[in-house]
Amino acid sequence: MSGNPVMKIRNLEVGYYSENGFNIIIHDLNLDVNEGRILGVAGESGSGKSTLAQAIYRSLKYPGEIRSGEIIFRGKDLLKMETQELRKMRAIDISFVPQAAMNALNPVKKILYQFYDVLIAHGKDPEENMERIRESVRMVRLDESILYNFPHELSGGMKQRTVIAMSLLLSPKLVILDEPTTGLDVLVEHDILKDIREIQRKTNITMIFITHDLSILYEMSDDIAMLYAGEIVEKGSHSQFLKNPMHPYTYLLTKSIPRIGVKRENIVKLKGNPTNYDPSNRGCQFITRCPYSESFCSESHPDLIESDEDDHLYRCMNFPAWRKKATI
Amino acid sequence: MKIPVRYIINKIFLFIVVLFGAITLNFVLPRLIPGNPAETIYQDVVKASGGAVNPVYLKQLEAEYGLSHAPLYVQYLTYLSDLFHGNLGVSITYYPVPVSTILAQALPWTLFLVITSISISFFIGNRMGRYGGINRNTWKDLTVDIFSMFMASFPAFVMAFIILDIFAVNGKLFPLGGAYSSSINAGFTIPFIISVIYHAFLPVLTIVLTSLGGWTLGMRNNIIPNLNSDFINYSENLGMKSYQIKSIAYRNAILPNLTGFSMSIGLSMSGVIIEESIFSYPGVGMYMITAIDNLDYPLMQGIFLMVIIAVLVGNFIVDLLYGFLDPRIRQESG
Amino acid sequence: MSQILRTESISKEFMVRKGLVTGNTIKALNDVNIYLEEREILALVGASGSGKSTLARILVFLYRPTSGKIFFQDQDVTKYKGRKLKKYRSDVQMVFQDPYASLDPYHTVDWHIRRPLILSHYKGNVEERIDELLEMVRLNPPSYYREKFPHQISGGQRQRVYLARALALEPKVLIADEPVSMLDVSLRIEVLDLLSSIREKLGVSIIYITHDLNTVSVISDRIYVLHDGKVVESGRTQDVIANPSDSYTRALIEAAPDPYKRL
Amino acid sequence: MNIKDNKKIVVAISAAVIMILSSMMVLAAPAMSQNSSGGIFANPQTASNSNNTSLYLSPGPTPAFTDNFNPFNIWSTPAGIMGFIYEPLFQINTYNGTVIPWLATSYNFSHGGRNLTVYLRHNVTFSNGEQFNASSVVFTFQTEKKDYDEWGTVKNITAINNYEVEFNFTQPQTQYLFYIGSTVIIPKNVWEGKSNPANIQVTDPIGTGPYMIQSFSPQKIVLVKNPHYWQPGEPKIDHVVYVDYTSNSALSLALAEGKVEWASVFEPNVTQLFTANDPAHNHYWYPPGQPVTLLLNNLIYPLNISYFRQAISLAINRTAIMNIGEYGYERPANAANILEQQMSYLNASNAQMANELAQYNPQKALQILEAHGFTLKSGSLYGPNGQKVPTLNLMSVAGYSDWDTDITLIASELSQIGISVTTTTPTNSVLSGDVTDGNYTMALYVDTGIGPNPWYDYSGIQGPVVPIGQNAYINPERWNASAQFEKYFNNFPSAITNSTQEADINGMASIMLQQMPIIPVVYSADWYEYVNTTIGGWPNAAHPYWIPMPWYPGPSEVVLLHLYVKSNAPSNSGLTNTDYDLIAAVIVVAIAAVAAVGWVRSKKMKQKE
Amino acid sequence: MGSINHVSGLEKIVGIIRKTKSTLGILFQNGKSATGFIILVSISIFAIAGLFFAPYNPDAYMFRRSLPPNSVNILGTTGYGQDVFSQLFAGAAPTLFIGFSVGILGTLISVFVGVLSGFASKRVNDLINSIVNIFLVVPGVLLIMLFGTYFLGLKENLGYVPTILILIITGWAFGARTFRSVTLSVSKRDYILSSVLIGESKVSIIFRQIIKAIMPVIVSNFFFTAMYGVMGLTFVEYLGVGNLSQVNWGTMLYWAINDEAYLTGQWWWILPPSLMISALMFSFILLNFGLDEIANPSLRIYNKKNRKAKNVTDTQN
Repeated sequence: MSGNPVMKIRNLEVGYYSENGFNIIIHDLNLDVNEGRILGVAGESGSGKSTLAQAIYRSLKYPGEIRSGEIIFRGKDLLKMETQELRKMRAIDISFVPQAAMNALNPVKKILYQFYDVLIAHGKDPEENMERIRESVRMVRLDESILYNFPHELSGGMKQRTVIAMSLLLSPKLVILDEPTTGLDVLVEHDILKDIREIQRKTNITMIFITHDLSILYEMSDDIAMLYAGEIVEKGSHSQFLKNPMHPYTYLLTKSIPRIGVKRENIVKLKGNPTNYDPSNRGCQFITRCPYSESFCSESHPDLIESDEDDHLYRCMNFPAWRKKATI
Repeated sequence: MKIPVRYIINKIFLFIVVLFGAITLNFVLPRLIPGNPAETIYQDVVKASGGAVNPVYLKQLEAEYGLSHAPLYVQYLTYLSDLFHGNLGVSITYYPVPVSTILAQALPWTLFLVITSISISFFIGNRMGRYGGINRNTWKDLTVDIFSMFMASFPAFVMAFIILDIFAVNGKLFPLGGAYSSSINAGFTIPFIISVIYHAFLPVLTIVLTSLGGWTLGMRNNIIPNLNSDFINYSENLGMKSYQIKSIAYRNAILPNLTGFSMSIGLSMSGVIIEESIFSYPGVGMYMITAIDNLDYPLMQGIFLMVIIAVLVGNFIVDLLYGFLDPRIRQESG
Repeated sequence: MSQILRTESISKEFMVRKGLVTGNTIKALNDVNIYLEEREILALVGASGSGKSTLARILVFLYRPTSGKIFFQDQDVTKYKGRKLKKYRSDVQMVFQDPYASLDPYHTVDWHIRRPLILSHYKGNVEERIDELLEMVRLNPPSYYREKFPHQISGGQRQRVYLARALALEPKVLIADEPVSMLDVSLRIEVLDLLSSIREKLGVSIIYITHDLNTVSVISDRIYVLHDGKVVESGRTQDVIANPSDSYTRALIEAAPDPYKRL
Repeated sequence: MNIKDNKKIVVAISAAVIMILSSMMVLAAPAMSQNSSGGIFANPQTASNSNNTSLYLSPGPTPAFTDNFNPFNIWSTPAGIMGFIYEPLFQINTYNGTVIPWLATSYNFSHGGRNLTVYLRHNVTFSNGEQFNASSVVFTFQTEKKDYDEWGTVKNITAINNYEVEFNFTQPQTQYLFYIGSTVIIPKNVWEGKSNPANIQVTDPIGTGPYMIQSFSPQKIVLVKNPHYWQPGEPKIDHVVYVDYTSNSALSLALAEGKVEWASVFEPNVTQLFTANDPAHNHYWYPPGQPVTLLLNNLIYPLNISYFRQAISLAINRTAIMNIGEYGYERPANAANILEQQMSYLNASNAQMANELAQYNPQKALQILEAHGFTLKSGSLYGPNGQKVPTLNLMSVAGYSDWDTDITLIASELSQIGISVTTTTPTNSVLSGDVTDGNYTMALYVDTGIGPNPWYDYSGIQGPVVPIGQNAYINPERWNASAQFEKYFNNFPSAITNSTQEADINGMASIMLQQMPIIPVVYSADWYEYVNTTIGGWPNAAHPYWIPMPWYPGPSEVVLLHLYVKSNAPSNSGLTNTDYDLIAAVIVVAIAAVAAVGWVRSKKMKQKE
Repeated sequence: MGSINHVSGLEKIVGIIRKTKSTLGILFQNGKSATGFIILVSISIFAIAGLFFAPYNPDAYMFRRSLPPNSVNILGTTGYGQDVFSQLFAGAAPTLFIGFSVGILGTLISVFVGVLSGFASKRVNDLINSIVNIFLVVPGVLLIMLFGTYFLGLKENLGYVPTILILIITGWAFGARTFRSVTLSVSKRDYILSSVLIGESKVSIIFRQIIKAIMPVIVSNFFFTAMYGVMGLTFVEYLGVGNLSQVNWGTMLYWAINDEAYLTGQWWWILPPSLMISALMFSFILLNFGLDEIANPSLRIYNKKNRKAKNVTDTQN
């Protein structure tokens, strides 16, 4: 089941400057992205998922800063690259579909010329690559006529599709999708997600899919990394997550999702609020919300443990003990 | 290309409303000013002729100058109908020259100064703001900021005097005043054009310097959010070159600055009116001061009206341009 | 059970003004007839643009309907103004979608709950009542939350503060416009549960407006599906979800995300 | 079609249109107002040919010249130019009464001053070739009498023959010679049959004067000499160029550089800025003119008391006002309200009193007041009735900065004798309106008439006492002049001999000094600067042959005809206009070059990246 | 624990002090606003001191004319023989007074009109909007001349009242426009709708909520208008329609220019008031700029190096 990792993240530490000093958002993060699969990164507010997306793409801006770590992509550390080198990689090797796609397009330029700009930026002649543009637009199931429109003349879904087409224009190897459907209508969202999945199957692009909406994440992803308070608390495949969750957070969160046909009484209520990474907490970051915590949970910080299952990691010192208390 | 018809209609309507308001204001304001110009002149005449003037002459003067004792609403209607017929009346100070003749002489020079200086300061200011914004929080930005803040905070007319002193009085590089050299005759000839540009240099320089700051700071503050905007981030994420990114941010930041452009026409007009008296430029500024000194209602109103119309038309043109430049507005024609 | 709130052929047109002279009208609602029974949780479901939020706003008279009538407790309230409108609004309260926008950032939690009490001339002990309301929305201890400003508490807590504010007027009907769509997954069920318990404890009727059929199935008794300003389907929640008769409803059900499903 | 380019074109076109429109407007403006034939593309004519001599003059700051040379509005801008085009019968020096026969050769009063016969000059033609003779003169005066109700006491104007005109007065009127003699004569053929002639805009003036309009623009008027001028060998200067300067300082600077050779401008630092620049050639002469007076409302207590007014006069430090407010240019005035040049009219006792009352002497002022029961208690003056003297208001005109300084000085000086004074500075028209209406207490003002002898000076201060609230165009101080004063005043015009005239003047002066209805403060200075690098013959303090200001239509012609081109004129050391044009061309080209280079560089930079 | 409605006087004062402290804290967070604040406070102290300690009577013509700076007259004398430093010193207070009066009153009017139109019916809103537009379009200098002439014509000595009035008349419209759009956007926010739903009156909403929400804009507008007031004062005086008998930096410039001080090299007369005005304006701009950065996080920066160092020590402890 495991593929060879196209990207390896090692000991990544990211945070933001604020009035109170440097706030760590992502703490000591290690992650492999397997080729040809969709890696879903899930997390609630404060988990650092968007920061992670930007850090991976090195698009994090001040006051955000990557403190330390390595991001190895095809044998090279992205964090050590010069900006020009990095720029040349973008859209060609790694691409990005942003979170607020509504505003991701330049409002004063027609779509076609925005495609042109991408080509020009990478030294390609726009006129010669016209067919390529058309193709990528067709790929996201848009009519070619949108090329001659301004962004504001398109609906939200069309804009999002345009952005996806633009990000995939130069056939990148890895695409990072940061909440690509947030804010869209349910039906549109559903369609776009289906299309993304379709494109991925066809082209076998590796994707990192980031969202706060757990149901969607589960629907889309082959592999899942669950973030909580800036740390990966569990990483595994889709089925491993559903069938054999090894971290209480994963388990409880999955159970808290309202679903058609599930009675309210059967939906788990997770106490407390999602939190940011708290450096003063020397124990488990989830301890404040964990119903299964033991006294040792607060004494030391749990490491990411490899389970006996293939490529399934978790960060809990109380596993499998807690599972006995939980009724699956 | 689509034409934003509704936008234009909207703007025309606004133009008319504001124009009408300004016309009314124009009627009311000079009438607030106490004093009677005919009396002042009559008094001088009486004194000069040792009292040998018939008092009927005063009435005659009043009639000649179009001063009326009719009820205010009648005066207002007369005023409107005269205006409608393009009749701005006869100047009292320069009797019997029609106000329109004086305006035809003076207004073009003022407009020339205004348009030239606004265009230049808009261009340079935006470029400077772009430079500061792109290099924000560096010493380059700080230099640009402090320079423009200082320029914006220095009294404009003092600046004018200092520039005049440096370049014309002591430096003797530029002429002391006037619109063109007195040895050249007006006409569409190269020496004349060069002379006009040369004479306009110092006034334009002063207005540009003093109005630069606003543009620079405005542009800087516009471009910074734009540089952090989603579409810039996305452009960076697509690996665009820095000049592409700068130009995208600039294009987007310049649109809101363009609305400031229309407002600055009025402001520049104010500046120009003051600069004109300092640089002896033959625009409406000096006429305005003379008109007020002599209670020359017709001239005052004529200048006021023409300046307002010029500003309004300027606004209108900028608004239209904005409509064409911003696709979000242009779209509304659909 | 009797009908507490009822609409009769509500339509709403918006003038989208594009110039001073011209404009387009957009029909946001077209001949909508719904009713709400006492102690009922009613779901209004639809995608964006279906008119569900417009309907909610019409029901609290943030908009006036273009035509049609609204009956509250069998009284025609459509033309209410001034005092009567105020009274009506204290009976029909609304909860907004975005908890980050519905509380005034410059005032404390205490203020937010105190104001409706003062405005409705609350007879009892205001301080106690505030504590009581905060406890009712499960913000314990109340004294901890009272002096907090909105930015000092989380989204779920804000939404609960807002509920307390709405409940301070002791409304008979609560209109909740997507109250959980902006919340984190782990907090959603908490708020839904709270709504449900409010209905049970206080006997408040609730109109729950959402695009998310998952939550609808969890909480509501009855459902109206809106599409392009029209009611396309209605009935008991289980029935509709189990046997959708309209294609639009089916699409909505199909699009409702399910973690156990794969795309 | 490339849509992107399309938009750029729109921007470019609109920018270009705006620029072109504005430049067209600029270019069209002078063309529109230029009356010389030819449109915008007309061949430019060189106004100042280097072979010819030109006199550059500026009558004072004005926004621009207007293209109207109507002889009925002789004072309208550009001031003074009318005197070069139109001429009067006599040139009369208002300083000292000297009369030069001009278009007339002589005059004669008869019937005890009831008849004036004027003998006209032969062989004078108007610039359109029309002969100057009695018909033009009669036409001129009759038009004025008919249309403007002037010449109230003139009964008839008749031509005795072609070169003799007789004026009939209803009463003896020797002083009308000044008004009649100063009136410019217009050609009958040109003006005949025109109703309301003052309302006509005259762009092509026809007169008998030494110069004619060659070209007009709002910034510059060029006059060329009239080849058929009646005075042989005159004028000696080929061109007179009126140059427009819009402000005092601009004109001052132009003067300092010799770009203007004759001007009348107030310069606060004339020695430093003007004469120091070229002491050999830059000169000024500020002869004293009409007195600036402290106008007192004679109907208001305590200003209705004559000794109180005298005390005020004594309390004013005229030297301080001269030095601080008037930059040392305006000399203290005598108390008799008579021009400095006309002081010889006064007898010894009057002259002494006029000087004494104008001397700063606050002690004496207090003595006078205390002698009449006024008391000074803790800095405030109390009247004989024991009540505090009311606070008085003193006005001057906003923007007349020297006067504004003067009134603060006067206020502080009066406070030394216990009179508290507030100051306000309304606009000119408001002030004159208020003065006319009597709606004031004190004001700094010029209240005297202009004329060749003191009778004119007094003409402004006498007359009926008009109650406050009604218009008084003369006697605005509302002085109830004694019957004796009126008698002297009315007797003067019928007096033929000098001795009777002097007796009348001294009679009036004596009453004036006793009563001091108004208080002369300083003589206003008649600003006059000249540069004698190339042109000589200027009037100055050493040779004060005539009134020197270029804005004064009659006198300026007299001065102009005295001017001549110096034979060994040194070359102008300063930058000439041609130099400026050269610099201009260089600068414009340099700016264009820098811009072009910058543009090309930025293009290249972009391509490189 | 007392609720906020029943705080004692002392607590209130403590609260105010704390609030002031935190406001100042905000000001000092930002280098620009801190500099601006320090300049403004220094000028204010200078102005207050000038009311009491001017070395000579600023009006009195008691020295030789046009003396360059020397030991007696540290900034020399005017062309009329007055002491320049005394004028500068004594003229500071009126200048500041006019700036602040125009700032406060102008802002009040702008807020009133802007908030009113933001809340009024469409028709009233349109009407107010056109009036505001007219005032925005008409060049201020023309209005200054006309109104100035009008007030001169009144000839009553009203001190600085006419000047302040003229500047308010010509300076309120810009703020009104800003407040109108800000109010329109604030009044559409959910929390305002919420207050409408619970039955708050419009007045209560405006005073309890809108004003608080637009406070940063009000403060910024105050600085802007005060700036206009000071700059406008110089224009009013330059055009000669102000009250020239009083000493302030505007009249100083008027007299200096009137005496052609710039041509005769009397820099000690013309530069001090210019630079003081410039410094005052500069402080307003800096404050405005800094406040803008405080209110608008996208403009904000944190001192990277210091924070880093501090953070390191924090973790070491």
